[in-house]
Amino acid sequence: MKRLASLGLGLLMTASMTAVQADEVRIGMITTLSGGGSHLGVDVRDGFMLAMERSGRNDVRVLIQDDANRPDLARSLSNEFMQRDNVDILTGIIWSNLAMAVVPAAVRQGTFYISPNAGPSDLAGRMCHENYFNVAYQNDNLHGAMGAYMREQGFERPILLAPNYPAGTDALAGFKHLYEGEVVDEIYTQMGQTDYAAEIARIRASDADSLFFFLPGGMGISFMKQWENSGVDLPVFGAAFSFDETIIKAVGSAAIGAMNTSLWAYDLDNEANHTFVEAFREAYGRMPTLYAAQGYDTANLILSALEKAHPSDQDAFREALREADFDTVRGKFRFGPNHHPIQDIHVREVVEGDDGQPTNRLVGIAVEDIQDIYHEQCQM
Amino acid sequence: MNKSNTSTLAPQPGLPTPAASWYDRKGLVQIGLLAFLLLAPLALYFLGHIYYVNLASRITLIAMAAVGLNLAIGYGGMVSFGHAAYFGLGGYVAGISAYHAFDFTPVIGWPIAIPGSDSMLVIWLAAILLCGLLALAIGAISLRTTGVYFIMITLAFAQMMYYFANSWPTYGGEDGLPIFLRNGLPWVDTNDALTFFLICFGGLVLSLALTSRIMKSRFGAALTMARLNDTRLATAGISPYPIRLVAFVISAMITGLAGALYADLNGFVSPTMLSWHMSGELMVIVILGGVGRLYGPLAGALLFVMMETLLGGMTEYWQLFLGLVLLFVVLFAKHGVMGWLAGRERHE
Amino acid sequence: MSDTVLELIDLNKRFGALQATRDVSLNLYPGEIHALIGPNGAGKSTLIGQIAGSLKPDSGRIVLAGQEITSLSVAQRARLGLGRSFQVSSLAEPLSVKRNVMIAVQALQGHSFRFWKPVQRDESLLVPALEALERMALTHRADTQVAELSHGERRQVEVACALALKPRVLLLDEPMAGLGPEGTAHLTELLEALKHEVPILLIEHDMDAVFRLADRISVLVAGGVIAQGDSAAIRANPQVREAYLGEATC
Amino acid sequence: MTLFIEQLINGLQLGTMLFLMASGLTLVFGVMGLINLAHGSFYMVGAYATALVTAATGSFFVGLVAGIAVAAAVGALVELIVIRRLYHRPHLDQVLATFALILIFSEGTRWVFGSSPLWLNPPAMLSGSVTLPGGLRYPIYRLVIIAVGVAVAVGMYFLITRTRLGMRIRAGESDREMIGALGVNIARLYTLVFAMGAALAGLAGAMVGALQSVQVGMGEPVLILAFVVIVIGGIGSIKGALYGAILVGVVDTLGRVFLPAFFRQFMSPSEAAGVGSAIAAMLIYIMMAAILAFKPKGLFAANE
Repeated sequence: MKRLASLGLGLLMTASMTAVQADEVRIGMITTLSGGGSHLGVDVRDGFMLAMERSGRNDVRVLIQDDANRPDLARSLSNEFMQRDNVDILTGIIWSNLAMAVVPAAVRQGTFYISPNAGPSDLAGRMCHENYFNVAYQNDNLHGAMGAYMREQGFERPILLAPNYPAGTDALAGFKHLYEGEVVDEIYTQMGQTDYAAEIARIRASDADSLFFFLPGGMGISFMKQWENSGVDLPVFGAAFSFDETIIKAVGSAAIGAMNTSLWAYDLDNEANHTFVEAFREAYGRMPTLYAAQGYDTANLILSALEKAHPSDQDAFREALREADFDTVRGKFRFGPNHHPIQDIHVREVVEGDDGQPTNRLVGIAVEDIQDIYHEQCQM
Repeated sequence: MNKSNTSTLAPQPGLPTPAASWYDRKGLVQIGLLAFLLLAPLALYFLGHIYYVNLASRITLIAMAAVGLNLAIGYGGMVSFGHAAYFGLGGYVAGISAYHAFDFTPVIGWPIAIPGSDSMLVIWLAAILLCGLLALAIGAISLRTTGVYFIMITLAFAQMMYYFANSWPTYGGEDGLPIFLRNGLPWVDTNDALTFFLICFGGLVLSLALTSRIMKSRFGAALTMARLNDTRLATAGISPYPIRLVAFVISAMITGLAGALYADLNGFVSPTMLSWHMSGELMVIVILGGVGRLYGPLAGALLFVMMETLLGGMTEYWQLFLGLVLLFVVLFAKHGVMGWLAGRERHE
Repeated sequence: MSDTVLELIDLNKRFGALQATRDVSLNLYPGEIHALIGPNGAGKSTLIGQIAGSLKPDSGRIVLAGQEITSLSVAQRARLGLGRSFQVSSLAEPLSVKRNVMIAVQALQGHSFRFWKPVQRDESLLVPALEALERMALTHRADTQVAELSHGERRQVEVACALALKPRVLLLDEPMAGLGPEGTAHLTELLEALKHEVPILLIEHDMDAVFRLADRISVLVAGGVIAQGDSAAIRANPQVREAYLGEATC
Repeated sequence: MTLFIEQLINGLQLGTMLFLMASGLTLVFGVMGLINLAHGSFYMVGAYATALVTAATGSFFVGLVAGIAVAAAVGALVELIVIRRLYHRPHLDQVLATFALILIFSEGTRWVFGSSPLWLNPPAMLSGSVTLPGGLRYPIYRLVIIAVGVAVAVGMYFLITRTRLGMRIRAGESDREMIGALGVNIARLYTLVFAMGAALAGLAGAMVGALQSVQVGMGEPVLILAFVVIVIGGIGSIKGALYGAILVGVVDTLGRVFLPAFFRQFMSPSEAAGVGSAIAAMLIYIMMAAILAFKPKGLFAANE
């Protein structure tokens, strides 16, 4: 961990001093390393750098900067990368609102942006761009898949819970789109809320037969702990964002039994994934999360395209990215017409692991080859 | 209060005090700051470093927002912890107007249709007016309180704006609102980094000149007295309340204009511009530069943004070091950067 | 009634259980100095607060030159011609003496919403301010910071500020406190001359000065006026002797 | 009806938790005249210490005691190094210095303990829920929080009205110069009061940390709420902090629940949920502005 961080740091320090080699490729990573939700950024960075290191290429420079989860800072950093450091590719942003601040301007200026996490609907639909690729997911993928899964499992009266902000309302809209049935109620909480007693009481008072929630980061931890103590006994469903390995360790036993949809699981059975999980544990001494896997895939996609073309040849490089000719830890991966993935979404269950700590176990596939609904609005 | 250097240097009574000359220490520092802010980006622009020009625009606009806040805090003694409300509102005026101009939809359809506009002049006017109105409403209520209560009630109003913007879906909510094409001005290309910087620089110089002029006027004399001793002012027959309120409104207008330009600089506006961190940051810049010093906000913004950029490039724990520097400044450099560079302020 | 400048009618003010002002009626005629005395805690400060407008009486009325001012603010009363000085200096310490007086002149000239013309070069503010200072013999201190003045000088600047307002009534709260014998003598002389222009309501501890200056004296004890009259009558009043002079002759 | 009562209890519980935070904040302001934005950091310190010690010893109660002790110790240390230099400074300097302390504490904690949230759960004997009279099921741990809050309120009442320390605190509130004249060691009194405030914040952080997530920055939202509470109650007044906390807790909780239901009467469910929760988020700030507009020094203004 330290070693890789200092590698990134060293690269950054030297970046502005060394003369640019003619064919050197520069990648600017803007990600959240401090402030709220920084463990996501740390994981994306670590997964990404792992793939870079394993590739053994020394003609690729990765410059890393912390956006502190602030859109204006992210925007300023993207200018710094593009205008001062002349990067070819930008990547790294975790949050949708930061992506919206950075991406539209960056791709218009002829820089490639490869998203390792955020996938707001606008960027998949009406604001899509030929230089924008999303390796992770469109924000609705996981929620929609869970809707389909719960329908299939025969739940008839789900109650939905999400924070009142765009990703939250999108999440519930995505869920309802594939659930295709009536929901008992939709409850919106405040961003950053920490106490959910009132919401839990409402859920208890409803006649729902299941709960679907989207509460990323600390909000999910708080909610799950309070849920366990409330004595309400409904099956719980969610998206992987509330159930990454870091979060369920903090939640503890309260997470056991919850089902969640994910585009990746560490026990997904394929060669690339085995290698990744092993290498990640060895390099950093902890279990990889979804975000680390996304960072790793992002780097590998970029590396695969670099084998075929240099980013300065924009058309060729874009074509190479489109082919998505890399060993994904997800088993299979391809891009839709809007440069967002068409992929399988899996279902995981939180169980007690060998060490007594909760962990995710793969249960099956929720939806095969899911594609976001916004690609129809995309004109490229 | 300090008992330094006034009486010995004072001219004969009855004669007007000459204005502080530009060539004394303070004057040189002020000219130096402005010249650095103007010339460094100019030089770098012609060397081909666009990034630094944009960085200079950022510094300029944050300084301008802080000039507005300084009028309230430094000159008026009104410690507003909610100036992000005006900074953000200005930003949203630019964003919303451009959004509708882009879509050809009206901003308001009823009772009279107001179309969007992508002209900076229109946007600036609207931002100044709306921020003035908002400040009039907020100030009218908040100025009934004093001290900590004032700090907290201004924060409360800014928080209302923040939560409102965060959860109102029409203009992107928490995701914010992109401005696809930078708003324009007649005859100049605002997309050019240097042109845009010069516009911002002009705004800063204008707001500095305005503040300076206002503070020397009768209104400024009354505001100064309201800060130092409002009983004296009232006893003289001038109600402090309207004086403070007007100063508060002007302060918000300057900050709002800076916000409108800031949104155009970033091509983006989001609720973060309204958050209490933003208010805190502006306050930090004012204090860092030197409270109630005309050029304090400029010095503070230069130092703050440069620290943010340099430290941020060195370590992911940069905020820790930022905290240490701030703490050091409060504890040991009581009069801010300007106090350190240019000596203490003296009243005539 | 017709020629009273300031009239207090049945003022009452209560703080919880404490009756700080009890049925106080007073008036001030043109050309006179009316002194208000009383032991500590008699309610002088509360009464001044009500006259100046920083406190609102629970009941009763205050009339200034025929106009009721009971519910007006401090600033409104000042504009109607109520000039006052404070027991504890209320000057702006970091500013020069001149600037402190100029604010009063500025107020007199009307509204302060002028944003452009620098006051430094504004003769219409400066000249009257210097005149007011001259009357207090303070011209040499015009450019001195208030923070550097002695206690006595500050009192004098306070009076100069009040004078600059061209008031109808002067309300002076212990103007002699902290002055040396020379200063007291000078101020006494000045007030003597001033009362023909502006009637003065004088709150003062210095008994010698009060008995020398005052045309009439009111004695306040426990919130109420127990005696009113000229110096001789007050000196002779047994109630006053007992309540006040008996214990605190000076 | 049971739902309403349950939500009322929820509001009460949120209120008692806020009281733990607010009482320390208001005490420090009342006695020393200090605005302390870093109060939320002690909340975080308490939660971290409790989580770490609980993980090491396996006992929540040992962890809780450790959390309070560490918060108090850190508070005392901060007072000695930084805060005491700020008492005679304007509020503005205090705001900036304690803002800097927030940055130092948050990023320092992240440096040492990493970005991932820590695990902390209520002890087994306090988890689960009980049935209250009237058939209402309610989590035991939340009832315990209410009990702790009430105990602290009662304890503070006795401390302030009946003890020597309380007498000095009251003296300090009414006249800062006077207690020096009384021969009280002011420096020590201030350190003690500040540490006490930090301990209360640490207690709140530890109690709540078991219910929420223990992570960097957890103190900030609570800090802002605590400020709203003391401003509504009247800064410096413990009684005001108590009433303010309960008012904020109840209004916030009921607003979140019933505003969306209210808007549903004339909007579609999705829209009502959105608008309702948007206004609910603004509700306590609206309430605060309204109260200050009519009572500029809060409901129970202490003498300033």
